[in-house]
Amino acid sequence: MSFADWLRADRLPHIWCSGCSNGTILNCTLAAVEAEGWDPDRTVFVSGIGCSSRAPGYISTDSLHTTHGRALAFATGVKLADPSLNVVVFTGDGDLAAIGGNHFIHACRRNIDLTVVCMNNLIYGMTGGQGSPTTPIGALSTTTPYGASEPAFDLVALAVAAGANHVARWTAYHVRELERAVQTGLETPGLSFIEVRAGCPTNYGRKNRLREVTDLAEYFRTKSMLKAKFDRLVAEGRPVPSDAIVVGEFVRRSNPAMGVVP
Amino acid sequence: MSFADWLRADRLPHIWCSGCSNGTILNCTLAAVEAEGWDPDRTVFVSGIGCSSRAPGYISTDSLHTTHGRALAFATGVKLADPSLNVVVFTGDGDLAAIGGNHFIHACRRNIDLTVVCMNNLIYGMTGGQGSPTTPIGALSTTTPYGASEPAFDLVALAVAAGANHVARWTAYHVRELERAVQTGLETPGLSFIEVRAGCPTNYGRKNRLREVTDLAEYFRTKSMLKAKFDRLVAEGRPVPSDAIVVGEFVRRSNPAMGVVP
Amino acid sequence: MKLVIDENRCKGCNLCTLVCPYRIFRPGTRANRKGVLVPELDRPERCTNCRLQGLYGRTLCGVCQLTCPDQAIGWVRERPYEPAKIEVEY
Amino acid sequence: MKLVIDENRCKGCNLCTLVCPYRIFRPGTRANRKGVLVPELDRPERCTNCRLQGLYGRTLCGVCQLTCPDQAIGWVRERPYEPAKIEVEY
Amino acid sequence: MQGNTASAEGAIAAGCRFFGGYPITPSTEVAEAMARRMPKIGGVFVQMEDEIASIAAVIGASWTGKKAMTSTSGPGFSLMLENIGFALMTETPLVIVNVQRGGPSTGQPTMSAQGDMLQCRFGSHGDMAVIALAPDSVQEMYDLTVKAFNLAERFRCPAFLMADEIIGHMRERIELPDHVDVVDRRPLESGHLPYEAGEDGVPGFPVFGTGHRVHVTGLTHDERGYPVTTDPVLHEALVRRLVGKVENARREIADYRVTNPDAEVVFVCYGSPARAVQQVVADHPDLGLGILRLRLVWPFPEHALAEFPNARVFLVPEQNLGQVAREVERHVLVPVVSVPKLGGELHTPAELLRAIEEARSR
Amino acid sequence: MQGNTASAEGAIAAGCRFFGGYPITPSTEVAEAMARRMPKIGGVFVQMEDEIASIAAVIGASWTGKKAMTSTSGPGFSLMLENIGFALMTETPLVIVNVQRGGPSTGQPTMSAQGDMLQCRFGSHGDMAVIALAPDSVQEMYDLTVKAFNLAERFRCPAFLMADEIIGHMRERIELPDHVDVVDRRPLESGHLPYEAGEDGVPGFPVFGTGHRVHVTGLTHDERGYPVTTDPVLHEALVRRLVGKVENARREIADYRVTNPDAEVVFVCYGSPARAVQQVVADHPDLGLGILRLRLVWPFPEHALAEFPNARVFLVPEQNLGQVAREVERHVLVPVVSVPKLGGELHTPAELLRAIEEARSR
Amino acid sequence: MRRELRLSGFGGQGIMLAAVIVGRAAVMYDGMYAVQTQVYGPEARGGASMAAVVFDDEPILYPKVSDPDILVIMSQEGFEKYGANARADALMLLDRGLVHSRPSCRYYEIPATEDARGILGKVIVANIVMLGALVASTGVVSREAIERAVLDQVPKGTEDLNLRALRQGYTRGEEARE
Amino acid sequence: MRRELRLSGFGGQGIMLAAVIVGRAAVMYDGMYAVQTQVYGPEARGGASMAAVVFDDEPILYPKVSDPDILVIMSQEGFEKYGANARADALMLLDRGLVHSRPSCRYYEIPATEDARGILGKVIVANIVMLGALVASTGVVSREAIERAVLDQVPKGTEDLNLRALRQGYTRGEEARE
Ligand SMILES: Cc1ncc(C[n+]2csc(CCOP(=O)(O)OP(=O)(O)O)c2C)c(N)n1
Ligand SMILES: Cc1ncc(C[n+]2csc(CCOP(=O)(O)OP(=O)(O)O)c2C)c(N)n1
Ligand code: SF4
Ligand code: SF4
Ligand code: SF4
Ligand code: SF4
Ligand code: SF4
Ligand code: SF4
Ligand SMILES: [Mg+2]
Ligand SMILES: [Mg+2]
Repeated sequence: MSFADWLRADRLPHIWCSGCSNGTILNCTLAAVEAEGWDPDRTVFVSGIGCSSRAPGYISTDSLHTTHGRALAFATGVKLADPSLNVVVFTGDGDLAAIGGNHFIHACRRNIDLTVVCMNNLIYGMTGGQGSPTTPIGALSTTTPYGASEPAFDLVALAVAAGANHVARWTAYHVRELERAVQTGLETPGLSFIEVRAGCPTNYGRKNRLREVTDLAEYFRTKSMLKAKFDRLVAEGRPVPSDAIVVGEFVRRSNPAMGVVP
Repeated sequence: MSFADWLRADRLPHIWCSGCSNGTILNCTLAAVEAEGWDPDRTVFVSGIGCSSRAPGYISTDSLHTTHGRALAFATGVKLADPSLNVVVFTGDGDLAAIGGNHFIHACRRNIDLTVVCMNNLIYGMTGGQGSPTTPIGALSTTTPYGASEPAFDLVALAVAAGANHVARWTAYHVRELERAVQTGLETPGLSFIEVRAGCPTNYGRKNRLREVTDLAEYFRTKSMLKAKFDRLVAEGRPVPSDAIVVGEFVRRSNPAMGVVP
Repeated sequence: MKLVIDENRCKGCNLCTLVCPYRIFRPGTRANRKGVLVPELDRPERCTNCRLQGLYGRTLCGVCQLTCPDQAIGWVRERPYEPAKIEVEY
Repeated sequence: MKLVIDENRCKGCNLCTLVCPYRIFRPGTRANRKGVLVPELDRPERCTNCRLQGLYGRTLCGVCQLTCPDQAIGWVRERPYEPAKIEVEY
Repeated sequence: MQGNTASAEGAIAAGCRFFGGYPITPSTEVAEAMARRMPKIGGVFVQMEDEIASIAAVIGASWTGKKAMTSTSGPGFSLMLENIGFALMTETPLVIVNVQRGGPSTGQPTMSAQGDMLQCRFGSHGDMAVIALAPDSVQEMYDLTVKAFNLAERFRCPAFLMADEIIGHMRERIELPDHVDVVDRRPLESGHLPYEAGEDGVPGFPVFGTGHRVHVTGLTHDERGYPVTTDPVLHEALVRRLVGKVENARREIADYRVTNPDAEVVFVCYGSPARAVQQVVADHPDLGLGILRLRLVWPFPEHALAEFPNARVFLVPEQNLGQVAREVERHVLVPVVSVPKLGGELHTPAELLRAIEEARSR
Repeated sequence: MQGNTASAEGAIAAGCRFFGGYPITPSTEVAEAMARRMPKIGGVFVQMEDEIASIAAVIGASWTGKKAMTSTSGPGFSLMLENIGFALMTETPLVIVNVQRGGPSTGQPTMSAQGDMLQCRFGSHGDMAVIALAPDSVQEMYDLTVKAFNLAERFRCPAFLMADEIIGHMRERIELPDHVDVVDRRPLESGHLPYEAGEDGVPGFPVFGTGHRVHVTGLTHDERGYPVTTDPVLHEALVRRLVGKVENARREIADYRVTNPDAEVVFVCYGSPARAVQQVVADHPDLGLGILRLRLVWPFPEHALAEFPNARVFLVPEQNLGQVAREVERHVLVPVVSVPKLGGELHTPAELLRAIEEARSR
Repeated sequence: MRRELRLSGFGGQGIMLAAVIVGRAAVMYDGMYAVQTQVYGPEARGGASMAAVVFDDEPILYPKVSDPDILVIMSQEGFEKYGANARADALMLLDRGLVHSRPSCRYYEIPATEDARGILGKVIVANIVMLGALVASTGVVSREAIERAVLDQVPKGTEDLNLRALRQGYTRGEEARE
Repeated sequence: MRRELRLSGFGGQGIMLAAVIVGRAAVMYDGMYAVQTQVYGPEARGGASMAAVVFDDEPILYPKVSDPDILVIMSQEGFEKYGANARADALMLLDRGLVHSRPSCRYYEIPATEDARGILGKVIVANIVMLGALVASTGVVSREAIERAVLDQVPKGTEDLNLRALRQGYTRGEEARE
């Protein structure tokens, strides 16, 4: 069996735009789930609303496409009611960190045994390109026509501070690393949060000179910096480019968790 | 003028129980505001719902007692619409960190120029003593009759990770330090978050052997550990009591902020 | 200045008895009409603030006032200043 | 195994052209009926996976498949294996 | 036993094994009772971060096949409305207890009201139909909670127990039955699509983890559960089925009590005001008063009004400004007199007598 | 100009200087227009973290004296309901634009509907009365947004622009007037208490920062604004005043258009279906059709129905299952025929003609 | 026969608990009907708290107490708010030390708090003393019933103290009636 | 006189923009009435997108296009979804290279995408070529009006290219009509 067997073939092609990273991230997640040997009949994918949140609809398991921002609250109910189910959550930066921010920090606090994959494209894709809480200062969007002026969240820092047992960041360019990070997430009891920097050529890209899919891939490749290197630079007091995407594993611990099969 | 002049004398005595820390924290905050020389006619106190959130009702300024959890969202509107107003928010652990968690992290992210005083009594006081997201593991409440089992938030860590410019923690026992911390908050552009550990003899105390007000004060005095000492112990790899209340200033920085008078 | 406890506000928590460096507050013994045991004052003229507020023109010490959760502690002006007279307000 | 691009799924993003170490994918030039320029395959029999999947019994390399956001890349069994024949699927 | 505790006990008797909630006066005791009881019977109690999360968790739990419930009051109920719509759309069985308090807004948190009756009926966006019960005693807090579960499971939808503070906080004698009739969820039969409904409009339920690989979405969907969001015909058929399965069962599930069907002056009532009405009717047999007491308010049993052929006036005492009275008006030709009582207290017998007086002299 | 953009322009013309919102199809263009325009005219645009925060920020801003607005659609509207109740209770002027899409739940995000009309009326907990307008053209998106602000300021309450996707997304010709009549907030006069109302039930407004030191709470409060939560008399008086100030102005603020008052077959309509109705009536002068087109739907102008003394039937075409039709039923004795159209498209002239046919043959 | 009881005092005195106990006694051990209600509210925290019980041999329709036959008043504020306008033929039991006013109806002065502090050593059982006096003086429920109900409701380890308090109350009730 | 236009193609071709431009031309520069509507939907992203314009000299009551007189079709899927059942007396302009089917009504084949890529060097202006052809062949709006409307709506710096595209479209439209 390959990850492709987890797909609902009758629903493809999906609605995502050409070059959208969501498809890649879906692949990597399914590859991880497949590598873990999970049973599709005992696995549930949950999401909120957004382009990213359409992912579960393309997976041939039980899948719960909920309301905007609430994926983690629904998933908490599923997992606590039946801890023997494997539960993975797909979400977007808007879904998770704008309207869903509270469920995000509470799921991390409860350290509930979920794996959360956030397709962070720095924008609201589904509604046509508005700024999100991760849109960098200066970036253009339909609601930041003069450049975003609000500071952006560091989702990884939030997840760590809120209590998640496993936290990592990669980009859609790092397909193998991402697959492995998700797999670590699946294996870690407690909440695992994987932020994936994703390209939205249609909305984010078009406005911010990353229209070409290949430019986006190049961007991810060149701007990414391994956490180890970042830590070293910081420790040495050397400058870190302000637009560096720090990738790698940020935390892996075994604090008390909820929803773990006893 | 003294802080007592900021009170709505016609509304006292307040509804808080005998020995409730909320009154003390109210005093300290007003003392700070008074020390800053703020004009009561240009100062607005905002709160959500809870015992703690009744505080603005006792202050003789414009005051906005909103819906449960939403104080920071309302305050954001006030401050952005008229940055020349001084805005202070009172909130409780339930109000801020349970239902209001999202507004909390977003206010910190925006780093909006507010001072937020959280009366953290580790419980829902107003509704009669249910567990809150800060209730320590093992503590009794009406919804954790067998001892709380969910991990608790570290509010200070969250505020730091979310982006606040000034973050401190004290207890209701530390009246002078608290007054000074609030004053620092008032002076810091951007969001200032001050967590105050508060005693709720009626609900938290009764169930957790801290019924006597004086026991509570003693508890705060003996369990508190200065952040400097805590850091030193950690650096030296020495053990820190698990129930230590780490007090002091956690961050003070000058990241870009919103709602600051230009 | 004279230290007073507002009987209408005090709820008898006894925090004042804990914080005053001069131990001016002593736990009350008689319930007032609200059922509250308002603390009694032991030679309040010893209080720093009573003594020096006039001199410095601002509140000194004031820890009891800042601590009192019920905003029950305050000072009223005495004129003329009568150091010898002991007032017990409860 | 034979590498194929599902024309019904491919949206022509050209990410595959970027990631294959053998540069097997080349940007397409002719729009298909959906208006998509599906990449063309340059000697796909060079692909590690085409060559060795049968041998190892699992997907090797597979980076293009994992990357393809449209789940358009896959392999179909060829029997018998015909190393000389060049198939261009688009 | 207290009303709120009785509701929790009723839920447990009905098979509830998941409770997700958030404290709010005057419903908190339901959650507190569940916190004590659930761990003892192998159920799950979780206090969520807010009411939105509470109902979300309850919906999620329901999809694992567990019977699930939440409880709240006005402000929390308002917050739940979006996800109530999701439960309606996805046909998720669950029970919501709303112990009503004085609104609007934070209002009178500790006082009684029935101000959320129309909110329950119309409060989520889009067209909807709901099942709502209203207890008038501690016994009914128990009985009607059981019934709410049975209706929720039977119709694959949320069911509401619309209590009021007086009944929720009252303590009175209650008989706990040895046996309660429990309706269990009808599982989806294999060979059927997850949203393929029979004649009654109710599809079988594909429990998560049982191999159905169902897709559940709040978007307009086809019988497989797949989103189809721009097909007007499909959307109309779906909404009409969702509304119809409840509205068409109006007669079948109607639950009311008729007292004195020959009466000319008829009270239509539910919840705590019904206690005052019953007192007045008992005390004044001479006045020829009738009672239509609704135990189930929505879908409104309009046919029940016809049980009073001689009615010359309907009096509707409510702890609101006449919410169910509006509905009664739509169905009868004789005058309908709303007898509102705001402020949190029960109508007194004297007030009801005055209303009768006024209605007669019209 | 697009309908949604026209609404933003209308708001600006009415004096709006604060917009807090959260994107949602099909209302997003209102926010996007505000994001472009506000910084240019010294106003504030803020995209909040969700709809709850959006309306909260708007209420907060309104207390600083700024005219303030938010816009949303079904799911976001559901989330706002708690704070809408707060705005009603605290008498905070503001405007909420709801560009309605297909529900329930996520439903049909890009299709048109009028499914939130009763939600707007009854959706927050407790008794409430609201002012709601419904535009049927891009011009009215502008004009009625101005009007919504004027009514909000005049009555110290939230006012709703209940648009639908068709009107919101349509582009058509619009005249931007050189001058619009703008009603400004009446400041609280000194010597008056913040919640002390005159005959019209509307108190003056104590802007924050102007020395009134007002306490604003969602709890039941006295005229000073101080919470008093267990006094039934005070609560009843407050709720009756809040409801009354709007309901009693029913005639004064009624806004409707009457076509052919002698007609026997009368359409009652609002929003985009009114366009179809107007087409049919224009195309069939022989059929003796009348139109009551509501520009203001709540408070329902029941007296307007009397403008059609010969009406034998009222047809109510709506993009819902008959929400305003229910209200019409309460007020007339002749048959009321709901002509629902679900699924997101406009009634076609043919469908309306068929409905007329059927109504006549009843 | 319907009898209506109202209890009032300040928060922390156990007014609610007393009402629950006497209601329970009636229903569980005397086979009567009883409905217990109370005033909730943040006001109840600082100010006067109130609880009420209706007793009857038949099912109780109207559950609220508006004009009680029997009042138990344990604070001056409670008296002012809930006792002052007691009807003329009512009977009021009041805590002698805490209630300064006296009603125009018949009343018994019970030194409940004094006895609790003095004789029993725990102020907290004043409400139970009051219950004993109530039962002894009015017979709303039987002594056996109230004893069993008290034992059901009080924390483990305090049974003895509470029974003593109850009996002290009986004595005070009997004394008063004489 | 009421005329109804429908445009369809795939996402990214600028179908919406074309509709907005022609509507604007009618209203702002030809003094007519026009209503422009469109199909939104996530489906529009991958699949066929559609926009419509109603033109009239009088105010327009019914705003929707159900049975258009004129169709502009720029993709095969667009044809299948929105063009296949055009009414018999309609006129259809179709993008020669992208639409494979042909309707039963009158139609003009316009090599819009080819011209845009070949002659003009930018595929992106195919929609403008199509607009030019539409105006030249149907006269729904005047040439002056469409030119001004195009200039209003296109990004700064691309005015020239777009005008050239428009004129190329005129030529193609005239050719087709002949
Ligand atoms: C309550 C509510 N508010 C707003 C929306 C509209 N909405 C749908 S998706 C979305 C943003 C999605 O952003 P993100 O989660 O980043 O997903 P993306 O589309 O970028 O993958 C919004 C605001 C909604 N559906 N429900
Ligand atoms: C939407 C909503 N949910 C629940 C409540 C009920 N409620 C009021 S206060 C409160 C908890 C307050 O806890 P906290 O903020 O810690 O304040 P405290 O009383 O402990 O000071 C709750 C749950 C409410 N008023 N509104
Ligand atoms: S809009 Fe952006 S996020 Fe959404 S499918 Fe397209 S590229 Fe992906
Ligand atoms: S319940 Fe607790 S928090 Fe509330 S007033 Fe009493 S002591 Fe304070
Ligand atoms: S601290 Fe204040 S309230 Fe407490 S006993 Fe002293 S004076 Fe009274
Ligand atoms: S001011 Fe200081 S010294 Fe004076 S009474 Fe208070 S605590 Fe004691
Ligand atoms: S990566 Fe996939 S979708 Fe993109 S061009 Fe290659 S085959 Fe097509
Ligand atoms: S599997 Fe690897 S070698 Fe083969 S085509 Fe894909 S990327 Fe190239
Ligand atoms: Mg996104
Ligand atoms: Mg608290």
